[in-house]
This record gives sequence, C-alpha cells and structure tokens, in this order.
Amino acid sequence: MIYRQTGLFVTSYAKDMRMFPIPQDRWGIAFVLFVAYVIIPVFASEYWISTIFTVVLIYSLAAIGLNLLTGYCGQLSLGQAGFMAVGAYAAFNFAVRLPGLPVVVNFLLGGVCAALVGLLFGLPSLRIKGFYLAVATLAAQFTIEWVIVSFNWFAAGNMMGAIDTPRMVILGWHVESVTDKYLLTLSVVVVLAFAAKNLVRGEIGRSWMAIRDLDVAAEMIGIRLFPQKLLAFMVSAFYAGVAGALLAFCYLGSLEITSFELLVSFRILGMIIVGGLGTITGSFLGAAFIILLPILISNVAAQFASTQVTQFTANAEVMLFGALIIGFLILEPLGLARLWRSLKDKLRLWPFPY
Amino acid sequence: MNAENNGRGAEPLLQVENISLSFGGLKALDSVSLEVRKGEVLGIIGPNGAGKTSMLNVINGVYHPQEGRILFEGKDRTTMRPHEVAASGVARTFQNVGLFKAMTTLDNLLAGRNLFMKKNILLQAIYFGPAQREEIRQREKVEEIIDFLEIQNLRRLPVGALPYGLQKRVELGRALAQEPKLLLLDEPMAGMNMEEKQDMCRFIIDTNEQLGTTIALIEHDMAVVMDICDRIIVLDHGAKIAEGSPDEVRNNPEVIRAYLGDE
Amino acid sequence: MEEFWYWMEVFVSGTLQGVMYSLVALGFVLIYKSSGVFNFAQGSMCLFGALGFVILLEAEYNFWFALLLTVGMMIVLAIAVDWVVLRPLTARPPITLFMATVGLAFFLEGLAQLVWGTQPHGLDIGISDLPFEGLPISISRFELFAAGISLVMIGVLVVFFHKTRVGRALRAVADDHEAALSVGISLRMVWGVTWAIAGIVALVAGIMWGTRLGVQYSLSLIVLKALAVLILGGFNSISGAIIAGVIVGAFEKLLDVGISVATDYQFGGTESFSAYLLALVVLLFKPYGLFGDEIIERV
Amino acid sequence: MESNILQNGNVTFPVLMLENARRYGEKKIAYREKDLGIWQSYSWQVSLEQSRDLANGLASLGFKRGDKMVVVGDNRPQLYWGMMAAQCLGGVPVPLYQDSIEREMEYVVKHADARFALVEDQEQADKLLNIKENCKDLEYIIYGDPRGLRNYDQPYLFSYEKVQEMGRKFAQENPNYFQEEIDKGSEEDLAIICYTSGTTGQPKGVMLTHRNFIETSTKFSDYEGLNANDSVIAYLPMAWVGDFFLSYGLALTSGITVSCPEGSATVLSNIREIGPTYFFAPPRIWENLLTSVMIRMEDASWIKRKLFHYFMGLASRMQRGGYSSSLLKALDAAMYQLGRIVVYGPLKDSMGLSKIRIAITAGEAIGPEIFAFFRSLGINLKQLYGSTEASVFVSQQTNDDIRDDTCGPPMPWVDLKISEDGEVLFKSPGVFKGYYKNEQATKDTLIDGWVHTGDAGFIDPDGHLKIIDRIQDVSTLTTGTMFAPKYIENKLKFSPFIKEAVTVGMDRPYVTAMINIDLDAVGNWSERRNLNHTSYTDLAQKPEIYDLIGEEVRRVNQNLAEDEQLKGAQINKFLILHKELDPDDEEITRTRKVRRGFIGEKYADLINAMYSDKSHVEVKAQVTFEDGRKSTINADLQIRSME
Repeated sequence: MIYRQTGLFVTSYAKDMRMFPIPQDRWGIAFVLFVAYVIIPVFASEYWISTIFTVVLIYSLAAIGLNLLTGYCGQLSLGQAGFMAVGAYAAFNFAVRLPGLPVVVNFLLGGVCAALVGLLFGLPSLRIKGFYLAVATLAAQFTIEWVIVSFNWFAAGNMMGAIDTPRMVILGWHVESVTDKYLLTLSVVVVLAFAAKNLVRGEIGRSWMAIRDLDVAAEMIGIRLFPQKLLAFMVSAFYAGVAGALLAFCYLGSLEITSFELLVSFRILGMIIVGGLGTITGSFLGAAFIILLPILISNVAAQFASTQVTQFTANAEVMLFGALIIGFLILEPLGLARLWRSLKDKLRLWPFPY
Repeated sequence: MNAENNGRGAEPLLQVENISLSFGGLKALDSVSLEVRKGEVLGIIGPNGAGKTSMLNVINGVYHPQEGRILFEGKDRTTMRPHEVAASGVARTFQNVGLFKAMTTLDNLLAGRNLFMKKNILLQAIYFGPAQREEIRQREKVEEIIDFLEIQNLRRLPVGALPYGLQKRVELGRALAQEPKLLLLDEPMAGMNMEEKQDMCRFIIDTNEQLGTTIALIEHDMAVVMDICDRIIVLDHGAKIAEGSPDEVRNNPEVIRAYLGDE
Repeated sequence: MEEFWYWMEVFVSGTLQGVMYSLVALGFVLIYKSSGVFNFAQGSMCLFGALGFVILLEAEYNFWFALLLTVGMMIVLAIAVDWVVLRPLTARPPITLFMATVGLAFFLEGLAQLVWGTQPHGLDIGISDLPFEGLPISISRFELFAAGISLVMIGVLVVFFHKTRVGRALRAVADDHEAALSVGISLRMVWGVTWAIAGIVALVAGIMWGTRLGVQYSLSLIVLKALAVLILGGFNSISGAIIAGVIVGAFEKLLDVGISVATDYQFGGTESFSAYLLALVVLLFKPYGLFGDEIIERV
Repeated sequence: MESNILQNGNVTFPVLMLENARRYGEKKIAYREKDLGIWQSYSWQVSLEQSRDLANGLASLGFKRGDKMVVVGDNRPQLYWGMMAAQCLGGVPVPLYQDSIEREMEYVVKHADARFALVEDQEQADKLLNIKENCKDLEYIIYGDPRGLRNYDQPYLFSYEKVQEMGRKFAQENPNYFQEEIDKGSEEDLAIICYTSGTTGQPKGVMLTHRNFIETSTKFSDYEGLNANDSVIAYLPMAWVGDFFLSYGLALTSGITVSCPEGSATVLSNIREIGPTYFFAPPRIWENLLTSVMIRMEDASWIKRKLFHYFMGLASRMQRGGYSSSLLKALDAAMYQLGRIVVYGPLKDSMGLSKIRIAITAGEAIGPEIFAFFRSLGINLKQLYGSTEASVFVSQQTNDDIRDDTCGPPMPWVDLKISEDGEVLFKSPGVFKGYYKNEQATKDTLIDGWVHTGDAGFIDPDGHLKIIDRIQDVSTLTTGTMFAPKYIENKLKFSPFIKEAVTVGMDRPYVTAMINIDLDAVGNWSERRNLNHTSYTDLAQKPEIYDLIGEEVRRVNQNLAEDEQLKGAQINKFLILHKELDPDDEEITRTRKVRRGFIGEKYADLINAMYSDKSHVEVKAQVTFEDGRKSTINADLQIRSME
C-alpha cells in the first residue's frame, strides 16, 4: 500500500544491485537506525537498554554468524556457543595482557581467535557432511568448554573460567554506562550486519548458497567446496567470537564458562529457525523473538503472581521454545523473515494478491 | 570469426582413451574410447543404462576411471577433481536439472562466473569499491547470456519455481556463463514439449555457431540428435558400438539391433 | 600386576557403561534406518520415560504395572509425534526433520518437568551398585545387570526384526523405501511402529541410566554421548552402534583416567568431550563411520 | 536565436535534430532502451551522432535523395535513428509491421520501390532475404542485432555498426556532405510513407511531409503543454502512424524522452519502471490492463475485493456527480481521499500509470466500463479520433468535457464537417499529400482539400464528434432496420470475455455473431470453476462458456433495445469460433481490424448455418495444443439462439 514503484528505473548495474533497491526500504532502514541510535538511548529505561536491547543485538550477531554457516552454506552447527566462548576469553586475555588496545580491537581479535578455532573444527567438512558434521561441531562445543575450564590460564588463573572484564576505553571514550555499552554494541553489530549482507549478496554468498542447494553442481561449476566451507566456518565463528566478546564486555561483565553452555548453542539455532534460515533480517527477528518471549511469559505470569509460577514458567518456556521450533518448521520453514517479507510483499502488491 | 568452422572436425579437443569404470562389480564403462573434436556437436546415444551419463561423469571428474586416460587439449587430466575440470574449460548440464533452486536466475548465472571472480572476503564485506566493480563486470557478461537465451523476464525469479523447460534453459545459461571450451549436455531436451525442444535446439546450435563452443550431448530424441549433431557415438552396455555421421549411424545394423533388442 | 588389574577394571567399567550408550544409540539407529530421521529427541524420550516411571513407582504402583503403564505412555507418545511432527514434515529435507527433533527434545523436557517437577528422583530397581566379591577387579553388579539388560534388549530386537512379519517389513523399508511401498508395506505404519519401539528402548535406557545417575534433567544429555557413539558406528548399523558404544565407553574411561594419572590429577573430566574427538578423528578416515554404508552420490 | 530555426520556415526533422542536439546536447536524454537488464540512455548528442554516422554510411552505399528505406522491427532507438538518417539524406523511411509475413512485406517493399531495408534482427532479416529476389529494387539490408547473422555472407547484408564505420570513413572524405544534404531538405519533402493496413484490398501508402507532422506535433504540444520533462514509452508498432507521431515527432518537436521496452513480453513491467507522463494506447491495451486487474482482484481476499468495489463505486459515483445533498458529496469526497491511499494510488502504481498527465485511447471505440474505470482512478484518459491521412489528429476530448461515447470536438487546427450522406470530412495542416503511386485512391479520398474518411458519424449538439461505423459497412437488414456491424461488435468486445466479434446481417433477416473468447479471462474464469481444457478449441465449445457468452450477448441486446433506431438489430444467434482470428490468416489486419469480406467468404458455411435451423455446424479446424503439437480435427460448433 505504501510502496510506489512507478518510475523507479535503473540506468546502471550499480543501482540495480543496491542492497535496498526500493526507496521506501532505504527510508525504513534509516528510520530503524534512527530509532536505535537516538530514540532508544534517550527514552528507554536502563533495564530495557541493558537486558533487552543489548542482549538482543548480541544474540543477533551470533545468530547472523550461525545463519551464514547453516542458513547460507547449509552446514549445520551445534557449537556456536563454544565459538562465542573462544571470542569472549580471547578478548578478555587481549584486554588483560595487552592493555591499551582499543576495546573494539580486542573484540575483533577475539573474533579472529574464534575464526581460527572455527577453521580447526571445520576441517572435518573436507570429508564429512550433514549430521555427521553436526555431531563434529558438538565436539567443538565440549572441547572448548573443557579446555577453558581445565587450563585456568585462559581465565587469568580463576577456576571454572570465572572472569571479570576490565574497563573499556576506545580512543579516550570510557564505555561505562549502560547506554554507552549499548551504543558500542549497536555500532559493532550494525557494521558486521552490513558486512554480512554484503558477503551474502556477492560472490562468496553465492558460492555458499550453491553449496547449500546442490553441492555436486556447485563443484562442477568450479566452486572449490572445501575452502568455501572452511571460509563459512571461519566467518561464522568470527561472528560468534565477536558476539561472545560483546556478551562478556558489554552485558555480563563477570561470567563463567556456563554462559556459553550447549543450551546457548541450541538457543541460537532456534533463533535462526524461528527467524528465518538464510536471511540476515531473520537473525535479528529470531533473536528478538526468542529473547523477548520468556520475558513476555514471565510478565504475564507475574500477573497471577505466586511462588510456584516461576518454576512453571521456566518449564513452559522450554516447552514453548520446542513447540515454536517445530511449529515454524511445519508452518513457516522460512521463519519470521518470511512472514515479514510476505507482509512487505502484501503491501507492495496491494490490493492484488500477486 | 570462422576459425572454429574451418577447423571443425579436425583437431581433437578431448580424447578419452580406453576408459573403464565399475561400481562394485558393476561395469558401467568397458574400455571405451572416443574423441570430441574442436568445434563439433557430438551426440552420444544409446539405450538406457548404456553408460552415457557415466561417460559424462568421468569426463567431468566426478568419477575417476579405473583404467584408461583422458586428455583435454592434449594434456592428461584423468585424475582431476570436478572443480579443476571446470576451471580447465569444461561445463555441463544435468539430466534432472542441477540448478541452485533457492537462488534467482541471475544468481545462478553469476554463480557460473565464479571462476572468473577474484575472491577477497574483506573487499567483499565492504562491497563498495573493487568488489562492486567486479560484480558489475560479471553482471555485464551474464546479461549477454540472458539476452542470448531470451530469459530477461526470469532474472529475479527463484529458479525452483520456474517451469521445467525454462529451468533447463537457465541451466544452459549457467554453463555458458563459464565460457566453456567444451560443453557437456546431459539430455538437454528431456521432458520438454515440442516448442521448448525447438527453442533449445536453436540455442544449442547458436552456442555452437556463434560462441564457437564445442558440444557433446546425450539425448534420447533421435530426431533432435540427427538434426543438430555433426557426429554421433553409440554406446551400449558400457561399450562403444558405432560412431559416424548421423546417416551412417542411422543405418548401422548394430545400432538398430541395440535399440530394438533393448525394447 | 596391580596396575594391570587397575586398568583392566577401568576398561571393564568403561565397556559396561559403553553398552548402556549403545542402548540409547540403538533407539536412534532404529528410527534413522526406517525413516531417515536423525532423532535428537532420543535423550529427552529417555528422560520422559524414566520420569514417568519413577513417579509411578513413588506413587507405590506395582513395578510391573508401572512399567506397563509407561510403555503404553511411550507408545502414545510415538503416535503423537508421528501425527503432529512427522506427518506434516513428510518430504522435507532431512536437516529440517533433524531440527524438528531438536524442537521435540526441548518440548519433551519442558513437558516432563512441567508435569512431574524438576527435582531429581532416586530410582531403585533392586539391584545394588556394589561390586562382586572375590574377583581381582571390582565390577559393579548394577553395571553388569544393565549391560545384560541392554544385550537382552538388543537380542530381542534382532529376533523381532528377523522372525516377525512386522520386523521384516521394517527391514524392507530400511533397505529400500520404494520397493517396500511397491509390495504394499505401509510406510506410515512402519514409522509408527519404529517410533514406538524406539520409545520403549528409550524407556529402558532411561530406567537404566536413571538408576545410575538419578532421574533428572541431565538424563536428556546422555543422547549427546550417544551421538558420538553413533557417528563412530555409522547411523544405520545396529551392530555398529553396539560395538561403537563399547569402544567409546572404554576409550573415554581409559583416556580420562590416563590423563588424570599422567598429570597427577591436574586435569580431568575429559569424558565430557573425548568421545566426540574420537568420533571426529575416526570420521576423517572413515567418513561414514566404522560400520556405516557409504552413500554413492549419483548425478 | 533559439527560435530562429523554427521560424525561418522550412523546418524538417533533421533540422530539429540538429537543433535539439545543440540545445540539449548531453544534458537531456532523447531515447532510453532497456537492454541487458538496465535502461541504457542516449542523449540528444549521441542520437545525432548515431544518425549522422549511419546517414554517412548510407551515403557511401549510394543512398540518394528520394530513396525509400523500409524499417522493420520492435521499437528500438537504432531504428528511429535509421529513419532520421534516411531523412537527413532526403530519403523516406517506410516502416513495416514487425509481425508481417513475407507476402505482406513483399507487397510493400515492391510498391514503395525501397532500395534499402533496415531491420532489427535475424528474424526480420530472414524475411527480407527471402523476398529479396522478388524485389529487384531492394539493394541493401542493414541489421541492428547481429545475433544469428554472423555466418550470413550475402554481400548486400551489412550490420548497423559496419555501415556506421563506413559512414565515419565517408565523413572524413566528405566532411560537409551530411550538413549539405540536410540543408537541401524542404519541409514539403516526404517525411514518411505509412502503409495503412486496409480492411479491404491492398495496403495504401500514405505520404506525409515534414510540415504535416511538425506542424501537428508542435500545435499538439502547445495544446497539451507537453515539454522536455515529459516521457513516453515506445511500444506501439512502428508502422502505425501513432508511434511515428509519439516516438519520433513529439520527441523532436518537444524534446520528450522516449523509452523503448526490453521486449514484447516485458512491456507492462517496463511501463511501470518508466512511469510515462503521456500515454497513447488503443482500447485493446486498456482492456488488457483492466482484465489483468480484474483477474488478480478475483483472486484477492474478500476484504480486498470489498474495498476495491466500494472505492471503485465511490469513484464512479463522484464521476457522475449529481448529489442530492452537499453532505453526501462532502462525505464521498473525504472517502475519495482515503481511496487514493487504499485503492486508486496502488492500482495506478501497479499499472505504472501514476505519473500520467494525459492518456489517450485511439484507433477504435472503447468500452464505457473500461473508460469509466480508468477515469475513476483519476487518470486523465481521453478519446481521440484520428487517421493516418490527418497525421493522427482529427478530434479529441478536452480536459474538462469527457463523455464515454464521443470523440470530442475537433482539434483547434482541424476543420470538420459531415457530408450529406453522413461521412466525416476534415481539413487540416496535417492532411497527407496523397497515396503513393495510387492516383485514383488519392482522388477518391482527397477532394478539394477535404479528406473523406469513409466513417459514418455526426456532430452532436455540443459539438462532439460521434462515430457510428465505416460508412460502407452500414447497411440494412431485410426488415429495413439499420445495421451497423462494428457498432454492435464494439459493444460485444466491451465484455472482458470477448476478444473479437464479427456480426453479420446485411441483407439478412436478422443479426448473427461469431465470437472469439478471450483465452486469459475465460481461462481464468473456468479454472475457478474447475473446468479443464486442453486447447482454445476445446474451451470454446464448452456449454458453460456458451452460457457465459450468451449472458454477454443478452446484455448487448438489452443495450441495443434502448436505441430506437437499432432495436431491430439485436443479435439473434451466435457461435463461438473454434480458432482465434489471426492476422497471419488475413482474417484481421495487423491493427486488429476485422476484414469483413474475407471472413464472409472463409466462414460462409458457418454463416449460412446460422441462417438455417441447424443447432450446430461442422468445421475442419487445425488446433494447437498447449504443448505445441498441432493436429487437424473436425470441430463441431454449437449455434446458440438467443430467443
């Protein structure tokens, strides 16, 4: 209804291949960024900024990473939280052992370390596929957990990987308040989300999708499967690593290895299923949905407040999480992103159905 | 311009020498030799299970033969991997359409250009600058193919939703995007109606004549094969039983026996 | 000599535990063979069954009656899963079905704990965990019993598959879906039966593990270990699952103890991941597991 | 300074081209063409260079003043530049219908004595190559798109680029030749010969001069206020005078931008991309647009359908006006604003018509519902009556006085009168010079400066021209009632389900009709009723379809019954034809006008059957199945009686 496409003709390929070809979409993105950068910091409460917005952004980043590997390249991974842990502990170590680096550099180095570990655990993809590979990524999850707990060098001598993240400084900016941390997170996520979008609409993204859709044919048009899969593992782990670092520095502050347990990997997998496999938008939608849902449930339950309720809601949440995954797979395999798209298409085609 | 025509049928582009291939105990190819000559359209025919697709798979590097060797442009490449084969200038289409179904026509064709693209993940993440220029360069090439195959209105459609005949055409487009020296077509006209077959014939002939691409194709429709092929090779039970011009093959008693006997 | 018996003890204990892994993996292989579904919820089914069983026992039901009831419950569960999850997802890619079973796993865990609570339950089926006396190594009665039950289960299944009509149908389906269809075997029926059998296997495994570890949430995680067993043995080989279970059990015990001893008990707990690494390394050389069928890709 | 060129008299299209290139240079776009996925833009400067190089190339091939060059293909800038190149050298372009078959082309090429041919691509080149032997004047064939032509080695076949290359060489040796030839041009020179696809007999070549077109185009631009910011889409057949006016004349006189679609399959989406401000279309196109809207609305959810019908009703209520209370009027006006967001705006946008300032329907009568629909959306759709002989314009509705059944008052520069026997006559600066090599026809048509259109019509009390039919087709039934076949056919064709109709009645006791259904609309209709069909023939003979069409015929009859003069000429029987009328079979012209005489002979059996008491009739028919197979079958056509 609001879309008007008459007279939008392109006179060059550069314009034709824009990320958002329709002006209304460009305005939409600009509006979302405006809300995120201006409206939320000014008007939202600390609780919302910290526990909702920052967390959603961080998990969105992790979900984007998993989506690159699973949604775009078709390689199922159950170890995303493990790579987050690598990023978090690596960034922590860089911050503690090399003080003076801008904290963003720490995050990126955390991501790079995660990418290298991702490379290591991606190696089996040379020979194995599908579920076999998924199980291999479980190995990553458990091995990483074990290594961090067993070698307390990683936690600067603390047991169970317990760490407190140091103060953050970027070129004189002391990132201290909840809003500061939110803005830092937001900026990192925005940059990496656009980078991810650029990756998937270019040659690398096409190669990944080709491998996902039909690896035999992909190889026969000259795509080298193994390096491309490895690259997907690395990029995915990089995103997870940065997300892990953000989680540690910008949200938790002090944490243990349990912040990155297997359940977290499954939550991220749930996010991309619910949000939409193979879409960047879906990663955001899925993360927001999976994180907001329990809050919503407990708020509703709080209306009928009683002590047993918390336990009830905790279990109901797990059930609902499972049911949602099944429900989305059955009813809308392409997730919230698809619903969002259909809504947009409806508006674009209005009043026609097609 | 007509160099490929002058040279047609003379120089071998691909030589397959005494290839044998078996799966477990099953012999798919039994000491088969053939050559594809520069500039020609070669037809490979034979009853079901004659080993035609296996032959393409061997040429393609999907399977490696247990015996024999393959020369492409005079160089041995028997043990090449499929992506190396592609890089050396061989493209193919599949019997049951090997497209990337969730991707658009444009992306499928662009994917076919991957061999020509410089990959640099950082530049691509930034997009603006070299990566964009590269994308545009490849897009220009792909647009020529879209124009060539008259699939302008399919650009933005996911190929999985296209009718079968058009999928086959897009798949040919993806193969052409590789700018192959040798194009292998596995039943390019299977499952098509008359009109689609005619179109496909025209595109195959145009590809051969205008782009100078050497073509080897498998096809069941005899009329089509006789029509567009310069030379025909007949396989039966994994062995070559005849070879020659369409006329020679048509009248070859062994071929007739193989076909009738199979019924 | 003492040292030898010590290692022998570790080995035997690991092996016996491995047989219990096999039991979990077995339910998994059954489903994978017949329907191609990689059922991540197998562990949750163990928890679900064991929890149901223990609650009935605690309510002072007769042991056998409780068992019968829970078996019935597992069959109902199998049918429900078939209707609600599998049917709507027919003809979807395997990876989708796998993810659906991940969802199912969460759903079952949530459901079980919602209905029966989250506190751990001890389960006593009357077999003590004391070692036999008079042997050079200590072997737990319970471990031996559990291994025995597992082997009996496996034996029963083998007989079922080879001697009964339904079992033969199941095998036919596992070998070739289309051929099975063409001779008039109903895939739906077969899948329902398989899921029911897998549910019963899960129940038995859940009772065994529940006796060992207590019936609690972490029970659903033994499926993860079973996954390592699976990829080691190959998804579609029953004997593979059994042998791989034994290998994994023995390996992780030996490695754990080995590392602990070697590092003077500085490092331990390698059991949490060693099985996966083992599986991973094996996969690099045998991509379809030790006993899995190689899939020849046709193009 | 600027207006000098245009004021010193003697303005030709080449002069305008030079002027536009000087005035707009690289700054304004003359032509756009969707090619290789994007809109390639060509400035006036580029257009000039393109035409100049080609003109020089033609000169080097020996193109002389007065030479004819046939031009054939889809609308392409290259072809427009080719026409310009010919005109620069004092030659005359002769555009042909791109879907003409060889025989039709051969006639025109021969009749026009064309020495040169400029064709779009291999398809057209093949046709000309095949007829070249019979056309001894035809010396050179130039093609635009080299695809498929690389292996052609005829010495008289050149690519567009090759000719331009020769032109650049030629220009080095004769640097002034191009300008000198333009200077030699006179406004009274022929600018184009348009062959009208006569409904009777062979096509006639209408000779139009530079002055004819430049004067009408200039006057029309002033009249409608068109300027260099306007844009049009060039999609009408180049051989139709309307396209020459729109995509060539207007471009040169007013500097509007002309956009050429990617191909015939993408015209509709291309229109949307460009969003033209001035749109010129025959009723068939408007019908197609409406049909596509209706088909899609049918599939929409009920709430959208309700909204759509409510707002369309509201709009037509407001069109009609005549409110009894000002409150109701204000209420409707307020709702109309909402409708702009909810229905009118999106609809116009989906058709690519939201930037339209002026829309014209011409060439045939348009159905009142169709007309009202587009007017309701707020599109300034106007009816035009024109002819090739008038350089398009005779009369057109004005912005503030729109009726659905008239063609408006004469254009300000046109004199119009009705002869005693009811024929429409006109006189204007656009009046043609004569029919090429056809003195007799010229003498019959152009008498004392008045063009005899052959159309029967009258001027209503408000000064609006109303057309009834071709004067030669108006006849009487044996009962003495007046019978105007096209008038009835048009009413039938206003139904979305009826694509073509031929009515018979001259010297017969009653009126009968042969009908072509619209395969898209009827196909869609039957799909929702689970009626399967294998072919047009199969679908056409289903009783349900007969019922559907019968209902439409009944509606037309009711309408006729309201007219005192025509109520005796209601349709008595009809049948649905087993095949679609096809220009390739000479049943209709390329502009889709019915060739009455030919059809009368070809389908004599069917017609006679309808005047007997038979309830069906056998016919041998070739059918084409959806998979492309053809076969001949004996179709059994039902005859439906309307009593």
